[in-house]
Amino acid sequence: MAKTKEAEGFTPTGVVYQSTELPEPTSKSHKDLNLSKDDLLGLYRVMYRQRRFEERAMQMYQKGKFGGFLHLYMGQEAVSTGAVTVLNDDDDIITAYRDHGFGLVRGVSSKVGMAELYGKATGCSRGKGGSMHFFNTDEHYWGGHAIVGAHIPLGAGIAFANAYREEKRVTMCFLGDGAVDQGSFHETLNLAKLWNLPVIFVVENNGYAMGTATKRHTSTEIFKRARAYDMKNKVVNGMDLFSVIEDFREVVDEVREDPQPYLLEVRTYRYRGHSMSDPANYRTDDEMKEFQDIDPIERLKTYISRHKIANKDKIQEITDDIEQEILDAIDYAENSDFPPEEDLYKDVYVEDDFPFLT
Amino acid sequence: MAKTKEAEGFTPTGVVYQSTELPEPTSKSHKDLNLSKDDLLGLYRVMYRQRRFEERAMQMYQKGKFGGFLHLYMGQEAVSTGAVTVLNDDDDIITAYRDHGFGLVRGVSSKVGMAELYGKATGCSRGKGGSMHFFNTDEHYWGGHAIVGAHIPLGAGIAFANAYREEKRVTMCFLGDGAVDQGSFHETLNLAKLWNLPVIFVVENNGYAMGTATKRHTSTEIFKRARAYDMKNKVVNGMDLFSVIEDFREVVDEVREDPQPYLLEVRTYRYRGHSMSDPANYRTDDEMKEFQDIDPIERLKTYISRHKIANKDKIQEITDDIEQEILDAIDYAENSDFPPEEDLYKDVYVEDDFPFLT
Amino acid sequence: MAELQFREAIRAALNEEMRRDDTVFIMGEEVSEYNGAYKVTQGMLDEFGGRRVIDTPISELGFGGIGVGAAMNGLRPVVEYMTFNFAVVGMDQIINNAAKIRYMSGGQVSMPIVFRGPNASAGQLSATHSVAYESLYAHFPGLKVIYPSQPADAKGLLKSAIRDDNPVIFLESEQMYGMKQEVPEDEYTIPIGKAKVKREGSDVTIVAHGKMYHVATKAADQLAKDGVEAEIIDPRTIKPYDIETVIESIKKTNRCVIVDESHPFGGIAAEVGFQIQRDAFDYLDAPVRRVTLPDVPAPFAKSLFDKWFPSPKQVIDAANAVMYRN
Amino acid sequence: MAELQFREAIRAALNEEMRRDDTVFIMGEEVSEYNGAYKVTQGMLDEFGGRRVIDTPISELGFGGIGVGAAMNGLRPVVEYMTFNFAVVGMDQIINNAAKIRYMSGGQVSMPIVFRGPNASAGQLSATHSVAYESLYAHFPGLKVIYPSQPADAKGLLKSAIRDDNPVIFLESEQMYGMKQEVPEDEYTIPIGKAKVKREGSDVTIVAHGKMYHVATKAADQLAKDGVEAEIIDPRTIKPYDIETVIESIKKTNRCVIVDESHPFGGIAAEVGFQIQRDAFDYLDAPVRRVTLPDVPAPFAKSLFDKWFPSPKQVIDAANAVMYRN
Ligand SMILES: Cc1ncc(C[n+]2csc(CCOP(=O)(O)OP(=O)(O)O)c2C)c(N)n1
Ligand SMILES: Cc1ncc(C[n+]2csc(CCOP(=O)(O)OP(=O)(O)O)c2C)c(N)n1
Ligand SMILES: [Mg+2]
Ligand SMILES: [Mg+2]
Repeated sequence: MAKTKEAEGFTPTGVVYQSTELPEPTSKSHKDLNLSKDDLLGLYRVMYRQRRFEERAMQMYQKGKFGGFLHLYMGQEAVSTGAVTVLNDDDDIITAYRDHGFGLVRGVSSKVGMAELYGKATGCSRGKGGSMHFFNTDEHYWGGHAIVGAHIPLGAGIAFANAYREEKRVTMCFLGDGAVDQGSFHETLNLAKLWNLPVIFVVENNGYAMGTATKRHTSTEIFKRARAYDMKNKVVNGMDLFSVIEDFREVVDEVREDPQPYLLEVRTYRYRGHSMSDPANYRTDDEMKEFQDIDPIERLKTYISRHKIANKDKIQEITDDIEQEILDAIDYAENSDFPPEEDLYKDVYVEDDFPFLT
Repeated sequence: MAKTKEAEGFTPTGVVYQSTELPEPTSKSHKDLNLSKDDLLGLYRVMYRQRRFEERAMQMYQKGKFGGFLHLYMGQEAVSTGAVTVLNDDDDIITAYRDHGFGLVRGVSSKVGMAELYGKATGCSRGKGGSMHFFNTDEHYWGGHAIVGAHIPLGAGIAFANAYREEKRVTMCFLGDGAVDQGSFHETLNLAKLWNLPVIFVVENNGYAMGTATKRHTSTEIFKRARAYDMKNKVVNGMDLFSVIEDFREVVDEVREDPQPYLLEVRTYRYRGHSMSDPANYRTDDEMKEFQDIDPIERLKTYISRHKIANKDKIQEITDDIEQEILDAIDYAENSDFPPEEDLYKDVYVEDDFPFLT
Repeated sequence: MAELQFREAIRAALNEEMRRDDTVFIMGEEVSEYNGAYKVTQGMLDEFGGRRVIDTPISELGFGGIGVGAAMNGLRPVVEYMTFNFAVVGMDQIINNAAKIRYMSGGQVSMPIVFRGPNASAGQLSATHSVAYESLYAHFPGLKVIYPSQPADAKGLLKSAIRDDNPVIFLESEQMYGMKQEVPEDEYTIPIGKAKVKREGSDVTIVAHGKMYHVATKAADQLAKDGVEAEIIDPRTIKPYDIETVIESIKKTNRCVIVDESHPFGGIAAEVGFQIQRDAFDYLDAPVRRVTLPDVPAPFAKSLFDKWFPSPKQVIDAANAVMYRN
Repeated sequence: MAELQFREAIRAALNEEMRRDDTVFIMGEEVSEYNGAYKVTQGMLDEFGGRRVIDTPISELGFGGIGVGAAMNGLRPVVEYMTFNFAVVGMDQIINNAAKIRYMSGGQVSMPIVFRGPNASAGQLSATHSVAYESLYAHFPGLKVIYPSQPADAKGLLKSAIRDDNPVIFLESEQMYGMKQEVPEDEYTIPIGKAKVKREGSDVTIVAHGKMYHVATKAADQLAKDGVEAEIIDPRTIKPYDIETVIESIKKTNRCVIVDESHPFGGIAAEVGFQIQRDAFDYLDAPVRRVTLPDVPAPFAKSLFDKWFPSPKQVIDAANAVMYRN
C-alpha cells in the first residue's frame, strides 16, 4: 500500500516518488520521420500483436496452462517497436527477461512464442527457456536473460565481434532500471567506451525494479551514469513511438558512422505487476492512469484516425487479424508436444555422445 | 619497453600516456594548517619510517628472507600520513594490498610489521596474512585486502555500522586506480550515496594498475566517476603532504558534519614496480625522475630546513633513530618464531573445537 | 506449540533475535517496504523501522560486502538474497571476505553474519534460477552452511546462526515456505552441526536434507508398504556435517542412499558418500548410492523439468539397488 | 621434439591456433603490452597486433562477459584470468552464461570459448590467492574442465579446447610455468576427456592431476624404493572425467589414493572416490583414501604453508594405509 510517511532509516521508505518524468514527445509527423501510411499500419499491427499476445498469455497463465515466471511488457511496446523500425535486420538485439515484445518484433511468431511459454518443443527456444528466454539468433535476437545485469557484457561482446570483423552492425542492449546498479553495468560501460564498441545501452526505466521505485534504488538520474565514462547519452520518451523512432534513429545512425557506445534512458511504464505474483501495491492508481492515458498503442491509433491514414474498419481489421492470430497461437501451443524426454540431455554440450555423469 | 607507435586494435597499445597530472600544491604554511613544529618533525618521522621500512624490506626480500608478494608503497607516503593527521584515532581506515604504509601509521610498529612480512607469529596478523594483510583493528585499521576492489564495500560497511550506531566516526577507504573498473566500486558508490554513509573513497591514482597506465584502463578521468551518483569529489595532489592534509581535512570535517560519501582522486606515484617481480618497463625514466624530484619526504625535509623548524642535526637524529628502529625490527622479525603448526587450524572459526573435515 | 509456516518460523527467529539484540538488522532486495519477495519479512518494517529493515538495490556484491564490513565493525547483519542464484554475482564477498578475513587477520576480526535466502530450484524457472549451492559454499573453509527441511528446525537453527560469531549460509526454499509444522512456543535454539534421525528403520539409511528430505519421506512411505524399513537422517547442517550420526545408522542398516538436490559432480552426496566408504567401509554391504539432479541445467518445459527433478521413485530404486532387491 | 617450458607450450598452442583461425583472439589483464603477467603471451602482441591480443582493465565480470558475447556472435575468444582466484568476481558469466545459454536457447547458440589462467596456490600468497577451483567449475553442467600437469599435454589439450564448440575451463599453474618437457614439433591435439596412465604399477593406484601429479610422482619414487609399485593416473581432463581408466587400474591394484589440491568438501577426490566405491565396490580391498588440502584457508607463514600443502609424505602414508602396511 502506498504510504506517504516521512523517510526514515537508510533507504528512504514510505515515500512514493513520481518515478519517471517524461521528456516532451516529438512534434514530428510520420512523414518527417520517413514513415509511409503502410508503415504506420504495420507498426500498429506489430505493437498490438505484442499487447494482445501478452493479454492472452496472462489469461492462459491464470488458467494454469503453463508455469514459471511471466513478466509482461505491456506499456513498453513503443520501445521494442521503435528499435526494430530503425535498426537493420542484421543489427543485433539483446535484452533481459521481460522479453516477449523483443521476440515478437524480431521474428518469433505468435505461435512459436506462445509455444515457448507453454514449454513446448515447437517453442522459439525448443521449450528449454520459457518466458524469460526467448531467442531467435537467426534474426540477430540474442535473448532473453534472467540474471539482472548479466546480459550487459554479452551485448558489448556481440558488438565486439562485429567490430572485430569490421562489420557495420549496431547492437542494442536493453536493460531495466534496476540493472544499472549492478557491477556488470559499470564494468561493461567502461570497457565499451575504452574500446569504442558500437553498442547502445538502452535502459528501459519503467519506474520500478520490482517494488522499488527508481529513485529508491539508484542515487541519481540514470542518464548521468554516462558521465562517469564521458559517454554520449540521451533521455527518450518511451511512451511515444514517434519519439522513440526519432531518437533511436539519430543515435543508431551516429553509432554506425562513428563506432562508440551510447547510453539511452528511455522513460516508460509497465502496466502490470513485476511478474504475475506481484499486486503492485507500491504505486498509486493515479500514476497508473497517468500513463495509461498516454498509452503508445492508443496514441498511434488516434494518430492514424486523426490523420486519416486509415479508417476505423481498417484498424478493426488489423485488430481482428491479430486477435485470430493469437487465438491460433494458443491452439498451436496447446496442441504442440512437450519436448521428448531425451531432450533433457540435448544441447547441454554440442556433441551428442557426451558422457554425462550420474 | 616504452613504445611510441600509434594506437591500434581495441585497447590503445604502445602509447605511454602522461599518467597523472598533478594539481598545484597548496601554498599554505604549516601554521595555516595548524601544524606545530613538533608536528612537522613527527610527520617527517612517520613518513621516513614508511620509506625506510620498505627499503629494508625490499633488501630482505631480495636476500630471500621471506616469500610471497611484496608491493611497495614508496612515493605514496604523503597519502597515508596525511590521512592519519586529519583523522581521529577512532576513525576507520581500510585499504588494498599496498598496505605497509597504512599499517605503520596506524599502530603497527616496525617490528610487528616486519615480523608479518617474515610470516612470524609476532606479526601484526600473527603471520597468517603476510605483506598484503596488515591488520590492526584495535586502532581501527581494517587491513590489507588482496582482491582488487573487494574491500570497497567493506569500507562502506564499516561506515554503515558507525552510522547505524549513530557514532560520528568517518571511514576512509583507499583503493588503487585499477580498482575503479571493478563492479564493486560502482555498486558501493551507489549504495553509499543512497544511504548517505560517512565514507570517503580515496583513489590513489599512482598512474598504473600493474603495467597498465591509468588512461589505458579507465575511460575518463577518475574523479568523474562521482558524477554518476551526484557524489561530491575532488582531485588532490598526493605528492605534497600539506596539500593532502589541507584537502583531506576539509573533506573529513564536512563528512563528519554532514554524513555522505565523497570521492577523492589523489594523484601520486609509485617508485617501484608493481611488485618485486615487475621491472616496470612500461614507463620512462623521465617520468620517474619527474616524480622523484617532488618526493614528498624530501619536500618536507626541505620545508623543515628552509623554515628553520629544525636544524640538520635534528633531522639526522630522526633519520638515525628510524634507521636503528628498522634494523631492530629486522632482528626482531628474524628472531621471532614461526607460528606453531597447530595455528594452522586456529582462527578459521571462532571456536577451538570445530570438527574439521579431513 | 503453534502451527507455523516455514516462512513464519523464519520470521519468528528474525523477530526474536532483533528484539533481543539491537545490533541485528536485515537487508536485501524488497525486504522492507514490499515485505519480502516471498513475504518472509512481512511486518518487520513496521516493527523495526527503516534503520533495521533495509531495502537494497540489485547489487548483491555491494550490499553483501557492506554486510561483511558491518559485521567486522560490530553489527550482526542478516543479508537476504532474493535467491541464492543471485548471490553468484556477490559470491566473492562470501567465499573470500566473510570466510577468510578472520583467518588472514590472525583472529582480530569477528564475522557474525548470516547470508540467507531460497536455494535450489522452485519449479520451472529455467537454468540460471534453479541451482542448489550448498556444496559450493560448504567447500570453502570458514563458512558454516545450514539447509533445514522443516519449520521447527529452521527457527532454532536460524537463531543459532544469528548468534554465531562465524559467517553462516542459511538456505531456504520458495517451495517450502508454505509448509506447516508445530513449532514450540518457548524460546529455543538448535545447535549447528547436529543431524537428526527423523524416521527409524533398520533396512536402509536414507540421508536427505532440505527439500530432498520430503522426497525421501515419500519414498520411505512407499518402501514401508513394500516391507522395507528405511531410516531417514536429516543432517540439517551441511557444514560442519554430522557424519557420526550417519555412520551410526549405517552400522545398523549396512546400506545407504543419499538424496541430494545438487548436480552430481562434487555435490553433497559425493562428499558424504566418500566419507562413508572411507570411515565405514567394513559396515557396508553395498556401495553407497546417490540420487541427485542429472548433470544438466534446469530445463523449462514441464515434461523435462519433472524428469530432471529427483523423485521418490528414484530413491526407491536406489534403496532397492543397495538392498539387492530386484 | 623440442624441450619447452609449460608457458612456452601454452604459448605455442595459442600461436598455432591464432595463425590457423582469425576468429581466435586473446584478452585479459596485462596479456598484451606487458607480454603477460607470467609471460605466457610473450611476443603475441608483436605477431598479432592489438586487435587480437587485448589488454583489459581489472574487470573480470565485464571482459569475461564480453568474451561470452563475442563467442555467441561467431568468434572464438580465449579469456585469460591473471589467476582463477580473480575469476570469482566474474564467475556468473562462466557458470550461468557460458555454461547455460546454449541449453536455454534450445541449441541456437554456440559457445566456443576458453577461459584459462593459473589455478590454485602458488606459494605464500595467502588465503584469497590460493584456491583450486576445478571442482567448482566441474560441478556446473555445460562446462568442460582441463587441468594438465605437463607441457606436452597442455599444448595438445589447449589446442583441442580452442577448437571445441563448448566452453572450456583450462587451468594452469604459476608454479608449473617453468617446468620443461619434450614436446612434439609436429602439429597435434589431444582429445579432451582421456586420462593417461603415466606410471605403471600393480600395488596401488594413485590418481593425481595438475600440480598434484608431481607430488604423486615423488611419492611413487619413494614407494618404489620401499618395494611398492604405484600406478599413477593423470586424468588430465576433470570434466568429463575418464573414470573408466581409473577403474581399469583399480581392477588390477584393488586400492586407490586420490591426490587433490582442493579443500576436501566436495572436491575432485570426493567425487572420484564416490564413483569408485559405487562402480568398483567389489574390486576394492580397502576404502579409497584422499590426500587434499586441509579444510583451512591458505596461511601465509612458511611454517604453516608447508604443513597446509599436500606432501609426498601424505601420499605415501595414504598408500600405506590402503595397503594396510603399518
Ligand atoms: C542478480 C539478480 N538479482 C535479483 C534478481 C531478481 N529480480 C528479477 S527482476 C528484478 C527487478 C529488475 O527490475 P528492472 O531492472 O527495473 O527491470 P523490469 O522488471 O522493470 O523490466 C529482480 C530484483 C535477479 N534476477 N538477478
Ligand atoms: C579481482 C582481481 N583481479 C586481478 C588482480 C591482480 N592484481 C593485483 S594488483 C593489480 C593492479 C591493481 O592496480 P591499482 O588498483 O592501480 O593499485 P596499485 O597496485 O597501483 O596500488 C592486479 C591486476 C587481483 N588481485 N584481483
Ligand atoms: Mg524497471
Ligand atoms: Mg595504481
